[in-house]
Amino acid sequence: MLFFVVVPLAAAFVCLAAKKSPRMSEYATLAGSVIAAGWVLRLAAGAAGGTVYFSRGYTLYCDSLSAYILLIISLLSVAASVYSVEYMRGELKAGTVNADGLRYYYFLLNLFVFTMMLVPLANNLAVLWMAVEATTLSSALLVGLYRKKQSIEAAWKYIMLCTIGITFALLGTFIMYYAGAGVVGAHGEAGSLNWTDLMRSARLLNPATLRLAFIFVVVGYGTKAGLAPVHNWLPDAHSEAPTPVSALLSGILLNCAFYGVMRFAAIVGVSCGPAFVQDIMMAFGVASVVIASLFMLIQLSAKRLLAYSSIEHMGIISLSFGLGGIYGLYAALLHILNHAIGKPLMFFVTGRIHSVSHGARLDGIRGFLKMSPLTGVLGFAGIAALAGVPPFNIFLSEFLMLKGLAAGAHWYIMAVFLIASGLVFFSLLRGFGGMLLGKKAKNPLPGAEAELHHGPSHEAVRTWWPASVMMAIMGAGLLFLGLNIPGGIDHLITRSMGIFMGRGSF
Amino acid sequence: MISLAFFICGAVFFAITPKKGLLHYLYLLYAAGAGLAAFSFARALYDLGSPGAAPTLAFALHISPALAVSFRGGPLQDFFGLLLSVAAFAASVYSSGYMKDNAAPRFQGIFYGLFILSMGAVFLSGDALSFLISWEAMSLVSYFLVISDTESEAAQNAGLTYATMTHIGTAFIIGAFMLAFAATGSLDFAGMAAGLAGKSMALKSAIFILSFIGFGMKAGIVPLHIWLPKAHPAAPSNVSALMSGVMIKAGVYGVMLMSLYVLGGPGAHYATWWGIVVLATGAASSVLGVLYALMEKDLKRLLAYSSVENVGIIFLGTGAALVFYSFGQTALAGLALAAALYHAMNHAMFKGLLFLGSGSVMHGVHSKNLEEMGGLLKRMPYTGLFFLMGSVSICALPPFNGFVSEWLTFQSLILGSVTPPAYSKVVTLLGGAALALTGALAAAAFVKAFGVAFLGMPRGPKAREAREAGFPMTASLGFLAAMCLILGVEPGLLLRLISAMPFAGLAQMGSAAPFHSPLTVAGGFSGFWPAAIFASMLTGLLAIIVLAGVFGRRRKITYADSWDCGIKALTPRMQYTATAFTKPLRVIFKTLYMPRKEVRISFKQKPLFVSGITYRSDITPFMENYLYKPLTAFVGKVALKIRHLQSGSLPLYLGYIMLTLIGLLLVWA
Amino acid sequence: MPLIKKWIEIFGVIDFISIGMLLSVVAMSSAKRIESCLKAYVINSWLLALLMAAFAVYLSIPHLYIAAFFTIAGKCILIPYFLRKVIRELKVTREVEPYLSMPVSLIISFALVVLVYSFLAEGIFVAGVARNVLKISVSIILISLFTMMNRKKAVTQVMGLLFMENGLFLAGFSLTYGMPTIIELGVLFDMMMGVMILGVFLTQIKKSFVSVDLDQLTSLKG
Amino acid sequence: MSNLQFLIILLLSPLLQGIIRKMKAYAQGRVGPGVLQPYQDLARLFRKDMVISETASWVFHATPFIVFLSALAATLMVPVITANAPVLAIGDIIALLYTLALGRFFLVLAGLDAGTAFGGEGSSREATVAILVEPMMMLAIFTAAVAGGSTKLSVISRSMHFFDSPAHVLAFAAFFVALVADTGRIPVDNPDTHLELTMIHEGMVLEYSGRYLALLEWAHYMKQMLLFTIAVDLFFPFGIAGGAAQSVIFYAVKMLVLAAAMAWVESSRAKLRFFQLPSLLGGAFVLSLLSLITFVMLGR
Repeated sequence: MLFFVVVPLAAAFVCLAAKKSPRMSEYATLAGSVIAAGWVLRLAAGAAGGTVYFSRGYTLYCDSLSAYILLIISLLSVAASVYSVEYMRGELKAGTVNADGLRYYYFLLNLFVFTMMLVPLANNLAVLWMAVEATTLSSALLVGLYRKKQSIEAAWKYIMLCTIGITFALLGTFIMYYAGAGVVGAHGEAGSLNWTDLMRSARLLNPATLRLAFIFVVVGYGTKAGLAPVHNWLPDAHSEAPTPVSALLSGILLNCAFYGVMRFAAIVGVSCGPAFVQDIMMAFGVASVVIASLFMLIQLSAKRLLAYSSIEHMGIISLSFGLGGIYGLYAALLHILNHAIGKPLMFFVTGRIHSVSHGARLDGIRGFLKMSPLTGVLGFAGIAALAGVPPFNIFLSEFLMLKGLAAGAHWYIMAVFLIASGLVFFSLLRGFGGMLLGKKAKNPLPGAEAELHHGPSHEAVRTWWPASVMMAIMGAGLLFLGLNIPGGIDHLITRSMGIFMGRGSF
Repeated sequence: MISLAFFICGAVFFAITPKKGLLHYLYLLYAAGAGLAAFSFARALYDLGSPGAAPTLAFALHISPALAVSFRGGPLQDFFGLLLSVAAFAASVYSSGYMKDNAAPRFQGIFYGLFILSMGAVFLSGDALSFLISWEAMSLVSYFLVISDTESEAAQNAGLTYATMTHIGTAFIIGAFMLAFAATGSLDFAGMAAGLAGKSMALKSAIFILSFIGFGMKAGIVPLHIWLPKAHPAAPSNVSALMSGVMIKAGVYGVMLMSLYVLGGPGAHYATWWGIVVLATGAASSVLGVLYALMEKDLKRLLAYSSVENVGIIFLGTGAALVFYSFGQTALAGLALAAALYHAMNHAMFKGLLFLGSGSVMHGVHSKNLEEMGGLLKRMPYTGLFFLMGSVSICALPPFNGFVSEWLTFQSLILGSVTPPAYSKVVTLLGGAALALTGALAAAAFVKAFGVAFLGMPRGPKAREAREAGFPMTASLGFLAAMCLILGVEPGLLLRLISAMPFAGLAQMGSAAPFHSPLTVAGGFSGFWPAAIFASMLTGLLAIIVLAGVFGRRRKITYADSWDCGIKALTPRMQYTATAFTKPLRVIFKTLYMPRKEVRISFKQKPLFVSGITYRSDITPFMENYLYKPLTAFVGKVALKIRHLQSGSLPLYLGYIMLTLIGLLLVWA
Repeated sequence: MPLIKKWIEIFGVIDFISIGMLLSVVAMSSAKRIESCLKAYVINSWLLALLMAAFAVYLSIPHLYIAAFFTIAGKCILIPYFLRKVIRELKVTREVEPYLSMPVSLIISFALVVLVYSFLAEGIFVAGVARNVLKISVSIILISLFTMMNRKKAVTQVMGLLFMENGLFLAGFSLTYGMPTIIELGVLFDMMMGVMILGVFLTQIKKSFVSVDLDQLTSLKG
Repeated sequence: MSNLQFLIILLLSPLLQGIIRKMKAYAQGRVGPGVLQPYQDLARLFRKDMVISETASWVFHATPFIVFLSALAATLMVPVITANAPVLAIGDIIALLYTLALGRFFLVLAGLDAGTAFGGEGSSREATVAILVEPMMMLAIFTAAVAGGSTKLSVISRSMHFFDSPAHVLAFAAFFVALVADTGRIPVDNPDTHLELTMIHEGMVLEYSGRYLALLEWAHYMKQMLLFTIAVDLFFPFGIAGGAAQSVIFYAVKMLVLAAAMAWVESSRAKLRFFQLPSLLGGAFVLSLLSLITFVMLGR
């Protein structure tokens, strides 16, 4: 049941093999992602009903939480591959990549998706770690795809910081194993790294040891999840990667890393009480929100703006997760989904804007709304959603978080958050409003600027109708989820909350 | 419910109708919907007394098993709903003519409908979540309407300021709701009211002040008003009419909802300083608002500033009501509250009228600048007449509606002298003084507006070619003008609706104005009889005509040039301009205006032969320069400082990781 | 066999080896030339392999021999070879160009060690022969992290990373006495992939930035 | 019967004007025209033809009627010789002032209508003066209203006999200044000059002639007498409660006294420059404010 995960891997190698026609790799990618998504939907439906899937030897495992994350990953991978077709064709025409590079791109893309899908399925914490590290490696190559100074620099920082961070995560994992080693695992061998076993025997584990483990893990995976103050790789990588990849990075990669934190937090929470975990998570959350909101004020490039907004949203997720309780946890999990729809949509819109603008700068273009009304409207919907404006979906999760804050009487945090959200709103509206509105014109930029960012500008907006349809669906999703949360998703979320609240922890 | 259907159909049709030529007729759908809504609201208010009166609508939608939004009609809700639907009716009828030649009718039509709907949702929502959703939806849609001219930079900046400020305001509102939620565990307004009854004064005060700031932002009270004169003029006139006429009332509604309903639950008692704060803010807004209106050369900005003024007047009444409640003088509180509500309704009428009128003027003259108008009364007689009626009403001159509400406000403020402590006496009476000053200033402002725009000689070619607006536009203007007159002559009509509300003391107001007899307040403290004043004037007119007919012989009337001291050509440039008209006031209030003037003289031959003199004079926007600019500058500076944290050097980033780790280890150890 | 086990216990071989690793790291952090860093790394890796072997003997877990073998193959032969190649290709100058002078960096590294010891003094109790190893490995990791912060050259950063991994492995084995082989191999594989990719980027950096000084890698800021 | 007391103002206001002029003349050592002169002026104007500017719109034609009617309606609301007349119920002091304001509103518009510089100048200045005067008048009235426990002139005038608190003194001082300003007299305005630099009221009505001018002048007289009456009602209401004959005499005396005061002020003061007015009127504003506050603080 769980081995569908090899589908993207297969697709990857098909892409690598397809030397002759770039079309081939496009179709392979699309087909692979769609098949995987279909499978995941079945899985999720089952998980929503309470079924839990195991592979032999319990290395792979899928409960409601994993299914939920998987669902997001697979759906978003479909979106990303559809958009990739439009985007990479444009790049091909522009000559920023050649046919070979295209093949390479699709290969890595599928690999990346595969590694990400592995993360939530991993039951063994070491396997989880490997998967996360693998995502870094595969995506680093994608970030460096255009062999330009900036992209290489970004990739270098990305891989360096994330690998170092993740080293700490591994250390944490080892310590966790050591804590578990004393306890007899469920399946005979002394000490197991299976999350299920550790969770089962969580009460017996030594709290002090677990706390140490959690510290290393949270720094490690937190770096990858883009939590301030260890977020520094994120804006560079997001702004320099090809746009579909940026979408994947901020939409799900961050969540994959955060998923690791959550799994650990579940165990630690049971063993040594929620307070410790919650304080750490809330501290990270507040820091991220504040820093991101301030940095957004001074951004000149659209993708960096979005990148910082991702940091802000990861901060919100971490903050609500730290809050715990029915409000906090529901908010955190719901926010993961909401952000995973809104942010990629905005990246896609930005990609289209850049297809006609001089460079990636915010003042590189005016009046895009007139050039492509649909995209423009979607862009407005996107920024409204990202700024947490009702009736769009992100407002709901933020509202729940605020309820949590109020219930916990964290008035200062609430004040800080509200101020920060005001700044975020202003920055987003100023940035994208400036590009979408105004007289139709491309502000001429100094040549250096122009070549320094995405290559020469095309005349017509680059569109491919399936991509437009897909983006429209995403936009509708933003609105729909803002007004109604489907029962299935609600079940998945509530069951996943059970993982953290079930044993009286959190 | 039916009206709801109408609106949805309207919006859908706007989306699907293929022929752009037909689009403007769809506004009539909205008009029909609004009309129906108006009737249902009015009926609901009339039935309130009678047993078994059903709320106008009540239903709940589930977002998720845990989350639901509920909408419920109630007295206050219905009153503002009525206000909305009447204004919306007029505006929609107007739009059907106004939108005939408009740039992007399709989007605008949809957003226009959504705008009205969202405002209705705000007035009718029964719990915090639904309120916030509709509130922000309203703000968002209105933002899109403000920027509907996507090409103009000014509109964009206005929109940005507006959206940001209203978002911050919403943050305050959220804070207030969350405080209430934490205290009562309920997000339902009724639940909050019940739960807050026994709570501590400090908590209540916090909730009150937060909500007052948040809603005041939307209502445009000084000093939170700066978005208003930017945003309202930027929108197309039919929308500005709704924004100024209704949307800022949403702020008023919010303040009333929180202070009177949520905080004023059973057995609630108020802190006197709440009322004092509201009153003082109201006074400041009314005076400053009208002072800035006086200086405007842009017709729509003038109207926008006057909205600030009128909101101030409404808050004068509200504040007085809160003060009276705090002393348990419910009857007087009822009077003050009635004044505030009455003025809210009035302002919706005449401000709608004036904005729509300004729309017609721009339609004819293609300019918002007063200095380019003049002599329009002869070219657009109906618009002129109705605009004049609107001006008279907004200056609170009998026999029009503005006077009734201002009279009531005056009474309540004078009666502030019966409150026990001296400070409330003084404050209320000073509020009265502010109101008096406001009245005089408003008169000057609108004399300027009407006189310069409609009287005298055309000041430019645009004004000379001006043509009267089409039928639907003038018709809706006429409708609103008639409303102004009716509400001014027969206050009983509206006071009966107001008195139906369950707030303590309002009940007396019902009997205060039975039809065809004087309006008396506070147990005969004072009274007047609008209808009689009107009638006496009419009879007087009749008498004059009769006398003239009997005694006077026909005299000949010769038409000639105006007196021009003998120079043979009196050119329009010799007329008093709007700037010249207000010059004395610029001098008198120079400490406030800080006027800057520049005189440029170009010579044929120095120093004697002057070829031309240009005189520019404008005023320093006080708030912007001394409150907002420093604030934004400060935030910007902080952001630039913090920029160094991300200096791009990898070792630094590694350092962050290490420090974080060590810090956490410290926590752990 | 049992004799050797006794020796290991008596002479605290485990401690010796790990201390040796620590010293090699300190040596690296204060080294002047890239070659000596590389040498230090090789020694470090050999010691790691030796430690694994010792564990294998001591606990008589056969599959640790395999792990040790792979460690030797990967860390002592393959990676150093690869790095030498890269260095030769890049023609980087021999000096490592630290930001801080050697004595300062020495002091800091020792300070880190002290810090770690004081942190991990209580709270986590590691019993048996490996009682000190965790502290040592954590200090190794921190010192190598500090070294990475301290060096201008990108190559030396890669080395720092490698040292961190060794420290990590040390911790791993001391704590877990060897996880399932497959996992060890997986981890090892990931690491090597990482190094390879870093090498690829190194060459690209050289290509587009002309030098591999990190000072130049600061065009993305704010 | 008592409902017809407004006729007194309607018919006798020109006489009051004449009396004031006569007194002024005496004060300035002139003989001056007879006290009935205003009637003759009005009659003459009513007989004259009219010349009207082509620029003027219908507002210009409507204004004389509106001004006159507003003044007329206002007279209905003020107790002249008796305070218990049913008709007084149609308006209190606030309604009265705002009714007068209606007339002023249109008068100022009419000034702008002809499109001349004089008219505009007059209107602008009139509006400015109004802004300075109306609030202070209101405040003075507040004091009386608070003291009298009502805003109805009838109640106030019945509530007391002679002004009996320091507040009233201040209030009356302020009100008197307002009176001077509102009736367009020196030092605020000069009623008998057409020097374009000084005139305010005359500037607005410059374009009027014939009947329209007559109506406007008459309205002006009525307004003047009306304000005098309000002053006595508010501050010296003694005798109004008494029998008809008594109160008539009292009323006549009071009017004469006020007229004398006015004449004396006019002939002893010089016209102020326009931009010096704020200091005068502002001072009066402060007076009225003080009166209010002292009343609140000290009570009566």
